Amino acid sequence: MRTVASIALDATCYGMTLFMISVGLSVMMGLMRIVNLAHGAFAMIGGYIASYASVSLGLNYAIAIPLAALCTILVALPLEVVLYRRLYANSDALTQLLLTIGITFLIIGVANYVFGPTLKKIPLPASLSGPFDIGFRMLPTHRIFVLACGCATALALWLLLERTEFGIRVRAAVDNAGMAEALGIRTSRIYLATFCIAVGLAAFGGVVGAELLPIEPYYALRYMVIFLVVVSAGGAGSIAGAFLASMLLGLADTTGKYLMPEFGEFFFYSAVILIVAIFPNGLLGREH
Amino acid sequence: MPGGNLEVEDLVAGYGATRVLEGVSMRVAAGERLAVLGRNGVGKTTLLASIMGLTQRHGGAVRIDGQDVSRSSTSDRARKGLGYVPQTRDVFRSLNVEENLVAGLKGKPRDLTRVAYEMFPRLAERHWNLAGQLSGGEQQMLSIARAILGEPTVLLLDEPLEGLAPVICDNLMAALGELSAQRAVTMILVEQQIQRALDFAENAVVLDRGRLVWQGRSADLAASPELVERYLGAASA
Amino acid sequence: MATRAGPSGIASGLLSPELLGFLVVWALGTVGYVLFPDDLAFLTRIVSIAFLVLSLDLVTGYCGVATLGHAALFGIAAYAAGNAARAGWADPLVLLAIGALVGAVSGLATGALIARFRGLPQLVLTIAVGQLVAALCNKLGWLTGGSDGLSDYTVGPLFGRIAFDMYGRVAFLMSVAILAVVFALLLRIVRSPFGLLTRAIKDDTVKARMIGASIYPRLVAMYGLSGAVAGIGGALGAITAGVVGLDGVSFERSASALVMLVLGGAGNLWGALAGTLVFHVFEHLVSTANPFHWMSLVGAMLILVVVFAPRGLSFGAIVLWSKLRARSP
Amino acid sequence: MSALLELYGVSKAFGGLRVTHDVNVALRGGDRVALIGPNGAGKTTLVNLITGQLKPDAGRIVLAGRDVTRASVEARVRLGLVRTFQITRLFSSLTALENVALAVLQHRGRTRNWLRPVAKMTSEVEEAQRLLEIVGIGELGTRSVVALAYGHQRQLELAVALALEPKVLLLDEPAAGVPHDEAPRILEAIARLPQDIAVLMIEHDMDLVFRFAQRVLVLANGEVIFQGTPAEVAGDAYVRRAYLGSYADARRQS
Amino acid sequence: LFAGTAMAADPIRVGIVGTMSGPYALFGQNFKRGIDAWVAQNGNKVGDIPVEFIYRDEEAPNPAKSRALAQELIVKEKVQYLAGFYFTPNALAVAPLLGESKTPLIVMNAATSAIVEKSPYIVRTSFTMWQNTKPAALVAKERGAKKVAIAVSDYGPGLDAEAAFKGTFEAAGGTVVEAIRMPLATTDFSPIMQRIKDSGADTVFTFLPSGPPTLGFVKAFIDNGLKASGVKLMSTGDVVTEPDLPNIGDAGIGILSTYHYAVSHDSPENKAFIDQFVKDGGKFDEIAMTSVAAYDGARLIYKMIEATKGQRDPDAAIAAVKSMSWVSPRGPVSIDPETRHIRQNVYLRELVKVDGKLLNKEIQTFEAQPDWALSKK
Ligand SMILES: Nc1ncnc2c1ncn2[C@@H]1O[C@H](COP(=O)(O)OP(=O)(O)OP(=O)(O)O)[C@@H](O)[C@H]1O
Ligand SMILES: Nc1ncnc2c1ncn2[C@@H]1O[C@H](COP(=O)(O)OP(=O)(O)OP(=O)(O)O)[C@@H](O)[C@H]1O
Ligand SMILES: [Mg+2]
Ligand SMILES: [Mg+2]
Repeated sequence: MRTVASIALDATCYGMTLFMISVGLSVMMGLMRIVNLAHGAFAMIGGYIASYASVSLGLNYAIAIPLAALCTILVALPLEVVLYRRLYANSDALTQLLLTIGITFLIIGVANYVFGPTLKKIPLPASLSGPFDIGFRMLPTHRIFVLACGCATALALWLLLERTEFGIRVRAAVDNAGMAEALGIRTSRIYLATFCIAVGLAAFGGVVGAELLPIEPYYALRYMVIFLVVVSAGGAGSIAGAFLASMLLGLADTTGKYLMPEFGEFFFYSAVILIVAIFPNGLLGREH
Repeated sequence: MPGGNLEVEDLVAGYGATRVLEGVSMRVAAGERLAVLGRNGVGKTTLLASIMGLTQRHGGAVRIDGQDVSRSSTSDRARKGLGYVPQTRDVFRSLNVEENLVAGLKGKPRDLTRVAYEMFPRLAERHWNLAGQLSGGEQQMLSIARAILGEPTVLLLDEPLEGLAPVICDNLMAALGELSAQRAVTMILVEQQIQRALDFAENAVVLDRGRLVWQGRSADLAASPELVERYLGAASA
Repeated sequence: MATRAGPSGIASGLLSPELLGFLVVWALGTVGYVLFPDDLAFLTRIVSIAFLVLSLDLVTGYCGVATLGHAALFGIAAYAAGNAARAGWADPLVLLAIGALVGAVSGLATGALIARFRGLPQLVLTIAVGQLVAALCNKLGWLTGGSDGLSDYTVGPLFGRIAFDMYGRVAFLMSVAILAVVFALLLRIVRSPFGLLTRAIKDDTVKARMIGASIYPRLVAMYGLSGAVAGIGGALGAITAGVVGLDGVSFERSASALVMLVLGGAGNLWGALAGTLVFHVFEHLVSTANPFHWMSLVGAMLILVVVFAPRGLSFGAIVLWSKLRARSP
Repeated sequence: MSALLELYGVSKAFGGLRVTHDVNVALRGGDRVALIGPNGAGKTTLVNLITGQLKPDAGRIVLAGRDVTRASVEARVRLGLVRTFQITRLFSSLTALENVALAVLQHRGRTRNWLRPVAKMTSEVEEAQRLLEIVGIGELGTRSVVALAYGHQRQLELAVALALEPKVLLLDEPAAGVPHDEAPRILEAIARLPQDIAVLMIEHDMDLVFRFAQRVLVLANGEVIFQGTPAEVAGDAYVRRAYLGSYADARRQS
Repeated sequence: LFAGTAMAADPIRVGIVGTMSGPYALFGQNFKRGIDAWVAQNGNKVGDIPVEFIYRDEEAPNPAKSRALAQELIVKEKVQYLAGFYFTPNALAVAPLLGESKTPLIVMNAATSAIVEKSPYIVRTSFTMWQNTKPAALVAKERGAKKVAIAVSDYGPGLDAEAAFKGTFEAAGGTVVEAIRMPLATTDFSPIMQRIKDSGADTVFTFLPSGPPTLGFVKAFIDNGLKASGVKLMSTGDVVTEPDLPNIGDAGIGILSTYHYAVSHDSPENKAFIDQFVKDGGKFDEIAMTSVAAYDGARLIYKMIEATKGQRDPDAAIAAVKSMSWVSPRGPVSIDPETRHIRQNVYLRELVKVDGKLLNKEIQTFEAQPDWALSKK
């Protein structure tokens, strides 16, 4: 019984981490319909900045996180203006893949050059590091923090996208950019804003998830598959879907790794196949 | 006096390198109703789309209330008072009816969508539906309602009657008439139902292969079967 | 006949597209052989990957099935060829046939699953299947050699007489010959009614069904063909490299094949060929020039291609060509 | 002549919305039937049910004597059931001629051919060209679909449908977007079809309806509320009020 | 112009294939640093024969690519020696080329035992899993471990480590209560920790390839409270490579590992090596074991060139180094004449903090260890 509870807890924490690091991609893929393979690259940039800020500048974790998100957005802005903008109008998925892979390679190369090939640490404040005794077992304290961040992010995004007209404008612009313009929606601004949100979330997720997925130059490619899978299984564009998918996949992975570690990957990907087979549009995806 | 003057001067436009409009000039006064007629593929849609800034402009100018908007983005033109009902309706398929209407509101309070529901009660019944699932006629209604909610001073209508039941056509023409009368909205109407178009608009232009070949009063056109025959073919008018 | 305004219509008036394709591959091969006699191993590897990219084009470019797991077909066939060699089937042509067969069967099997879906779910499905295959290959060490790779096999001489040499001459010429034949054959197939239908399916499945076409069996059939082509590439790799590694089934292999395809222009077999060639040559040049930081340059190249030839190099070339022709009287 | 298409008690609901309710219709060879009704009455849905794009919640559909209620879309097409779409659907990366030629090839069972270039299949390509000319866009064959004006696309879609040599042809607003002077061409094209096939046309253009139809079905809220000759329909008070509007008056005057 | 005076001998070229980019870039770059250090200390000439190193990027396990690279180096760049190779399959792919082209290969990392058996022209200066793992099992036994859980990455080297530890530990009378194979792509190790906890083991032995996974494992071990509950962690040195230590942090203090090289190894040779490494612009925090393997590999290459006087004579070259022994930065080493694999000390190290810096302190030495897997046979 205790083991079951323990596994469930691990699954939840892992799922939440998955959610945190892929929710930015969900925004990008769902709202802007851009399969942004460079998501991991942005998360990585966020991680590097946070690491630099806390290790070299000695800034507090609480300051490093927003700083990382902000700086990553600043770094990514030129990319939006020069490159991403081309994708919005003629959204051919293959072109998107090519461009965003190109961007990923570029960023990996630069990161390797600037920061070197080693892992970078983002030191946790004492209050978030080490194990935390929750009664029947120990839990990494940081996981509790991730849990909180995940819930807050999910809620905030849901409010923004479902409760305000911003969400409607974004989806209208993506659905039919020409027509949205003809209704007075300034699509390029809308795109820009959404892009910034997505990139900010990527960076945020990168920093917060760094305990599990440590920051190094190859980060951008190493975890690409995980991001893609989580978002698509949830149904692109559905924040709740991404949330649910993260949880389910977290559960599949964690139980799989517990019961039969040597077949751990089989559980994860079988769960993916199962989800897609049962919900062809992803768990909560909209039909297009 | 709200604006609504539209001037098109020597407009050359098309798709990519292809030119469809070969120099079109026309002037529509505030509150005027103009019918744009012509056979298939002569460039009527292209003309409206070019006024909206949705095509490739190769030359010429578009002016709204005397202000040159040739280089403005489509959204700026919309904000200057243009409203557009495209031929292909272009509802936002993945948004529901309500959201489609809100997208057209230009930031005005949300409960104004009521206006649209009053105009087309059918939409009110379907307001939770995804627009992509609506019937053809319902999509047409949605497209028109969405444009009207933006309170345009110049409304461009590309075959708005297509796919609508005859009785709805009646109501719509009446509603458009009212709109132009009460708020002096300028209307440019492309329509295949020539008789209806000529009844509605006081002036008309005829396009042929990207050029204006006739302009004048609708009544003159309606009264002259030869003209109709020459420019529009053996129509049922 | 003016029906061929489509992408595969580069045909000149005199030569049929197939013959043109056959000759161009040979011409390229000869140029490579004569000008770069020291790089034949590298060129052979390009040929082997070209099969994978062509195979990907068949399902992605012609049928609209976006996949990030296509390497599975390539890798499985490579393992099959390696194991066949291990079991004593030394003749390279037999091994190629085995590769094609195993590739086709795996193609039909995965196609049967994947063709049931469309869009993003499909993409994810291909990833999941690819990853499962990769994990399986890692697990089945007795069959695949696990992470160390399968290397304890020998391939006999070609036609029982011509041994493979250290410079890779035989391997290269054999690869080019097979590529030329397969390429010509594929050019033919995409011009057939079947090819036309697959392009139609890519455009609009609903409409395709409305003209009475059964989508699913056609997609699966194309997957089978695609698997055979990928299988030839995989077997070729196994024969010429002498080792089969897990990289053959990896996500990276799948993703890079897709990158090459899009780079060259999906939906056009010439594009698949051009993409493979350009990607590898460029990568080779920059990684030789700077083995440490070449990745940024490859990234930059991909970005530039999207900016200047968004539909891929081959379409970019066609556009440029027609512009130039239009300018000259 | 025996019925080519029969519907027995066909019903369909989307969630709570009843879109088709207990529809019983039979089409015989030679029938020229118009289906009219207010927007959202369920006309297109009915066509979707007949073709198999939607599955009915209840009822049976019989095509040429065979129960096809569970048959796939393409199986029904092969039995001779062909439709056009209200909003054109074409293969946008193919040329106009390729669109039609593909339909001809498919109809003649030649898309299984992997090795013979389409260009060499002269008889099919010529047939496709002939069909383009019938619908009036013979000179546009080499254009890609996206470069066709909307009206021309409508004509092309009709050509694709004709290429399948239908026994039952369902036309969903074939004249929408086609200018009035071109609309008669559609009737001409239909007139050229073999007399023994059945044609069902949805149309809001009453001139066309009244010229085309021997029989008119009126659908409202998913139910067939009236059927009869055009004259009877025009004379029905409810239909006039709920659907025809001023058109009925105009017609009476003329 | 000055023909004759400028006539230097043609340089001998050495092709180095390593992971210069990609996820394992650190180790390939360490090849270069190690070789640079050797060249800086010993000059770029052997006698009056200049030596030139040419680098190629193997990037990831990709045998076909590495074979093409090797072939290109041999045929086009005319290299006389090949060296490097981080990954086993990549090294295996090259083996068949060596005989025909008469090219000796010095393996500077790839750690699967069987590689050296693939060709008589292969020498290895790195290590094997058996070599490093067997002492770990002995230590575990010696220190009173009763029930051990083994957790290794599920791929070749991991399986080697598992077999070596299990075989040795059980032969010494211990019990292995759990042998877990973890997928390479594992990021969350919590369920593994749960499993270890449930197994009731008092000691965990682990091997993972160095990089993100090792870090994740160690963190999970600490954060899930295993360390606090008194479970001991043992590993090969791969899990606590020096570049990763700052990330593991203080919580890792006390981890025991066995390895053939520690950056902190206290000897004049090592000091000289590290000074050179840093002097050449390398970062102290980025020294990895591949640099030492490359440094020693360069030594062998120089020796071979000297013995063959620059001629292409692989048999003479191999013969010259076959029984060679010297003092490497890692300690005294020799080439086993039978296996052509390096015989070296394996050290038991403990993770400690000295002057605010974490390091692996050597506390016990297992002298002159062969590759147990090869020597067994
Ligand atoms: N996207 C496009 N690319 C290239 N050419 C186009 C495109 N859209 C339309 N055309 C061409 O431009 C010409 C004018 O088309 P347009 O749609 O403006 O005609 P229209 O008068 O509105 O016709 P209709 O009455 O059928 O709606 C046509 O010849 C058409 O082939
Ligand atoms: N997939 C669906 N989900 C929910 N509602 C749907 C769906 N498809 C159609 N509807 C609704 O069913 C009703 C009937 O639609 P249908 O398209 O059959 O109307 P129609 O008679 O063809 O109208 P029109 O003349 O406007 O084309 C409409 O109100 C529409 O909104
Ligand atoms: Mg038009
Ligand atoms: Mg309809």
